[in-house]
Amino acid sequence: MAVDGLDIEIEEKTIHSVIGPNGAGKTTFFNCITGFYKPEAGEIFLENHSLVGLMPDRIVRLGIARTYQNIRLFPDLTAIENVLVGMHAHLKSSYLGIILNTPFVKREEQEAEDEANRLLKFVNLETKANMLSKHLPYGDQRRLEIARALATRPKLLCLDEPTAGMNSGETQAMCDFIQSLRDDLGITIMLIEHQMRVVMGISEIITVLDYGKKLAEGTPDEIKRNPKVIEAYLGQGSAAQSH
Amino acid sequence: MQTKFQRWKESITATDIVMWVIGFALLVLIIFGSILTLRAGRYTPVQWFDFVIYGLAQGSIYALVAMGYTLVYGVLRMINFAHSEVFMSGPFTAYYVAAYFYRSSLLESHPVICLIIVFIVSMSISTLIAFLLERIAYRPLRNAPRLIPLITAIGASFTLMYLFRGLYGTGFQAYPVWKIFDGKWALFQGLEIGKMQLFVIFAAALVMIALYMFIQRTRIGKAVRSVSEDKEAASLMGVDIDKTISITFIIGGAAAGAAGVLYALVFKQVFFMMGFIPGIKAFTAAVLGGIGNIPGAMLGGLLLGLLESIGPALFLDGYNVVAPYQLKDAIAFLVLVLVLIFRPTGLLGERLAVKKA
Amino acid sequence: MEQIRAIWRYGIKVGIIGGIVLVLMALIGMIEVFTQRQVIADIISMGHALYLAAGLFICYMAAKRTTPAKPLWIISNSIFAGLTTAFFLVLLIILGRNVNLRMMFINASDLLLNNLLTFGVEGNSGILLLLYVGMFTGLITGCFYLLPKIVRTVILWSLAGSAFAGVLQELIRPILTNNFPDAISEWLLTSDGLTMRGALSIFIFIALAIISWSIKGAGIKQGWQGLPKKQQSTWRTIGTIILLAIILVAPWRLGLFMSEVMTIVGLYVLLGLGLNIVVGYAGLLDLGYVAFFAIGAYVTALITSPEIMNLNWSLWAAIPFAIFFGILAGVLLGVPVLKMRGDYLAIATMGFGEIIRLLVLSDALRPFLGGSQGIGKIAKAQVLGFVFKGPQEIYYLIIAGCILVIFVSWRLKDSRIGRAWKAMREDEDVAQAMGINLVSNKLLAFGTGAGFAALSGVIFGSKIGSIYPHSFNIMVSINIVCLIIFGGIGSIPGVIVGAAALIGLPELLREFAEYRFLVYGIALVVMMLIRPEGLWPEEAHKRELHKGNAKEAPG
Amino acid sequence: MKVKRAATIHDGSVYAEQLANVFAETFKKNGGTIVAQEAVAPTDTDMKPVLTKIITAKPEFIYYPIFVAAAGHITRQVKEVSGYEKVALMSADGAYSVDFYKAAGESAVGMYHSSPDFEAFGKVYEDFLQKHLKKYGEKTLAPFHAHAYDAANLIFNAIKKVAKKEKDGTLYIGRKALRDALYATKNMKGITGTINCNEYGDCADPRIAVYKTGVENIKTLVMPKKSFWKP
Repeated sequence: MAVDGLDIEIEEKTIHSVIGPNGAGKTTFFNCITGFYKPEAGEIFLENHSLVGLMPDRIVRLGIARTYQNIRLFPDLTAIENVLVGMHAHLKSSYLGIILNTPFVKREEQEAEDEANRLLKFVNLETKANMLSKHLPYGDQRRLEIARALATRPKLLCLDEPTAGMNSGETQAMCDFIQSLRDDLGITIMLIEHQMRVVMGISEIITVLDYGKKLAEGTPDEIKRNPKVIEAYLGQGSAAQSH
Repeated sequence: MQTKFQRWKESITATDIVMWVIGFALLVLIIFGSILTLRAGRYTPVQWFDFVIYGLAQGSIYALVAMGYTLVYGVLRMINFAHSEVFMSGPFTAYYVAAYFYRSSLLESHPVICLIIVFIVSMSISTLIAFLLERIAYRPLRNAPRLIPLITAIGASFTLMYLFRGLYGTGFQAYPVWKIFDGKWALFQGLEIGKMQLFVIFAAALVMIALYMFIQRTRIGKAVRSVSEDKEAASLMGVDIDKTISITFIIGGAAAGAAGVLYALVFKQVFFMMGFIPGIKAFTAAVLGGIGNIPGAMLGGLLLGLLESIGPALFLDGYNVVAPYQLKDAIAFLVLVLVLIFRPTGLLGERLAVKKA
Repeated sequence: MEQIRAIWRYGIKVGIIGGIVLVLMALIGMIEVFTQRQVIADIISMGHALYLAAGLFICYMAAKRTTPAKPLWIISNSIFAGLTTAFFLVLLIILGRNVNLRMMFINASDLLLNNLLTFGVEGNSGILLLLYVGMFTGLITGCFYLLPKIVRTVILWSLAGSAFAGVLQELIRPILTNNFPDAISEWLLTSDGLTMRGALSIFIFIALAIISWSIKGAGIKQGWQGLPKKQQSTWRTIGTIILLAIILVAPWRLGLFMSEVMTIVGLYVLLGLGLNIVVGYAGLLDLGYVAFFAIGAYVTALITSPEIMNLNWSLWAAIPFAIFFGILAGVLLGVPVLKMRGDYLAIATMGFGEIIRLLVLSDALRPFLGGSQGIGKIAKAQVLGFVFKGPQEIYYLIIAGCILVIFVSWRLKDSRIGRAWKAMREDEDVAQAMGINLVSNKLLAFGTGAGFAALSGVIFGSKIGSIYPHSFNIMVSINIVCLIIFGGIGSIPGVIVGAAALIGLPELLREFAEYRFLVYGIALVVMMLIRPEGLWPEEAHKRELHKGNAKEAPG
Repeated sequence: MKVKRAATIHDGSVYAEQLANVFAETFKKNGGTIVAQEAVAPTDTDMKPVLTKIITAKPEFIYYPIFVAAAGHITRQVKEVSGYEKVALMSADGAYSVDFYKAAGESAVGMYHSSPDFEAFGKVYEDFLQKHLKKYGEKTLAPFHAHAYDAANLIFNAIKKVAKKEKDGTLYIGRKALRDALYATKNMKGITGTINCNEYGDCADPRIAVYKTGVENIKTLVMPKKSFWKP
């Protein structure tokens, strides 16, 4: 069992980080929230709406979007197409309407394209809109993935290690970017991270996981001082042996 | 707190229900048909036994060919469509050796030695073709999108089929008869089993067990398994990927060559298109068992053979359907689809499914 | 030492492969059969042209492979390649003299071994001649390789053009005689091949065209891009109108045979566009696609034919029913395979296709579906007394169908639904996580594809007049998958080009029917090896290549 | 022949199914019963299950007018299924060739074939065989040859009547005109006899005979000369 007895509450418009050693069940936790795994017991609510048992596409429509630890863009689609796919759920064009090219469809497509371009501009990719996403540089791919997630108009955005594989300059840029997401767009952000510096720098609340259980929760300062966390991170080996 | 049952109930979608209804209806039809047939009592127990033996003999040939599909699928994740031509090429070439033995009456005097030589020729030709196939047609496409190697494989299949047609002509060549396989062995209570069927089942089982042991026990086999688990990790551990993939093709080719001779011994005819139908059947068998899984290929092959042999008589005869054996392939495919509906990764294909998710 | 070995090793390596290929080509009878057709009347036959072309290609490859690319070494390698190849053929000839090869290789005739392979000279002097020819081929090719690139391109294309004209003379002749004064066709063609002057004039014409394009081409392109948008679009409209006009008059200017070929290609374009939605857009590998084609044809037959249900409706009435049942079948067959992926999906759909065919064929359902006798007397379409009966008339029905289907595919392609399909093709899980409902979008893809196939089935039934289960076997599905990928997966013009190349060309070369599938197979393999994106790839890739090249950075 | 219970097998081709049905009707008219009507695919190889199924109906006679490959499989495998010791086998001209003898081997001894009556063809046919032997250096392969030859001539004659040559060298052959011309053929001297066509387009001189294969036929790979039964 990867995650067990976890109880987390996420405040609106916060940046909430989930940290923990390797195999602590962070990504599994994400997969449960976004509907890829079905928890055997327990409840997940978004604004009083139960998410358990819903298909991932329903959950996205309710307002939870995510990115992936190892980037998963649509490699053979262009950057703008990637973003447009993210908008899928909000577009209303019907099959017949598309074929007949009704004025409604025309207008909606135009608006969608404008919004996609706005989002690309927001992540500084407006000049690369027509490049295939597989040909984008790594950092661009990370940002494009976030833009795609934003296109679903989420209330809660789950970022799975957005700074993995980045150097310190890029990491800093990404941190600023995440903060601007919350500040400018008012989106609640949940973050899985490995790099303590990132976590401590930008999050308001941190939850520490270990062996699928919640070890501690609190502000960065509280977490830094928490002895259990220190043991889990430093004394990982000894802790494992004692089990 | 909800119980597991409630959760399960919630996660069911409309399509699931439709599928269960369809599947259940088909199952009821099948079972009801079987009961009708059995109650009609047209077939004696001896005949049922015969059906099983015929099915097993045919199925073990399918299983051997299916091994090739499954092995290649394991390491390359591609349908080696041209495997049916690997199956055809060996026995077709070995026909000329067998015909020579027959003309020079060596076949009369040393049947066993001749048989072994025919096996060796067939297996080496099939192996060679499989090896060349991988080198020329598949290796350059190792990292191409999934559909590209499929098309190459179809193209290679056509090329090989019509190359052999050009070389050896369009006619049916009749394999000589090995007198040692004529006749039957009586078991108890009137049951008897054809020597040929017994030999085919036995030989196929032997080859399969040998290959399975080879894959499970030897160093090379371990390399093959590691490549099919995770190519990158295997290459980091010092496994030579190219060599291992070549070996996989060679093993699959050898199995197909052996299967081809067994096929030629049973059915006595070889011609350039003989691979096509058994190839499709064997691939179906591999999928039925769970592609990528070696015991799955064996199970799938035997099951498919049995279905083809027993299915029409058991399921359809009770309804007095006209010409039920015309529908034997339809039954086989129907069962395949049913299996895939309830186990989308085949009978033994769990492992792969978990990895892909 | 290593340096000196380079003088011959590449030549011999390539020569061995080339020798084996040529020996196989001789043994499968290709050379013998093709010598019956003249490329240039009384000068060179197709068999010998092919034989020499293969030799030239081998020597060229040897020259290309030579690593220290010094002129002398290139020529010597090329000569070695020619000699080695010839040596293999000599071995074959000597073997054929001592052993009766026909016991095994039915095409190893005396004529082939002792006359054709040695250019008509028999006996030992023939063997000598063969070696000389090998050497000279090598020498010429080696020298040719050293020429500047532009000269090589010009010569190669011009040669290929002349050869192509020689091979396709049956096609060219009616086009010329129907549309131009007789003098032109008499200048170019005799009754069995190009004339020498014809071949030369084609050669010179193509050479001039290539040279002038290489000088002026860039300028023309720039001029086009420099034109204002409005002018560009007017020119485009004019171009489209001209194209349409050509398409409309084509069957009457090209004759019956070509119209027949075009209708067949058109049917496959319809089928291809349908499967393109399922495989190309949505990434669902469907090997049972022919089932929907069959359903369309059978519904049409049942409704319009007097033979089984005796409804005798008109074909127009049948079309909506056929399409409806096609879509219904697409959705119904789509439901069970929703959860399957990749190759499981492929094999399950193939199973469905076969089940449909076997049911239609079966004696059990014969009273309802006609069994192996099929259903005959299917109605022809009629508009105001104009009957779509022969290939030249059916052609318009197909063109209308194609235009409709192209329009629908094109509308869907860059729409919300098309993007959802493409996202599913790329990554199903992520697509779902982006709010795409997999069930409805997959069923939409299956339904659309099936609808196109059913429409194609209607036209097919009406064209043939009677349908048999044998017309709907799995090879049809496989052919369609091949033509989609050959043309460029996901691309609408790609489907048309793919159908023309894989269905149309072999029809035109029917005389060589024996080698049709061999060439088809080799073409598939070679194409996937050298140009896996297809003949006319999807637009996004091209657009990207234009804009992205400069900025491209490693991922 | 004194058989009362017969079974038929066809392979889903128009040719085989028609023959099987015509046989069944005639057989029933003459007081026999058709105990089983089965079908296989031309590509099938394992016929033992279907043969086992048929034997449960206890036929005394099996008619399978199918082609060389599948007919060869059936003929061989009949010997491997118990219950067939006394059942007579009969195929039609689709499998009446040397190739079939190769495919079926010694199992074909004693089986019957319905085929065009070669003896009735007479002198013209002998001449044709001689010409063929001279031209191609081998004997004719299938029993269709005589009919194919006649059919080709039939069509050539009809085409000559209706074809119009256009200026580009293309031959335009009106489909309906051709059919009418074909169906109107009367008294053409072919090698299979005098050919008359009726308004349905049935053209042959319907003389069918039954041949029986003996041991020496298989050994020498020569088709039987004398017919076993003639109308």
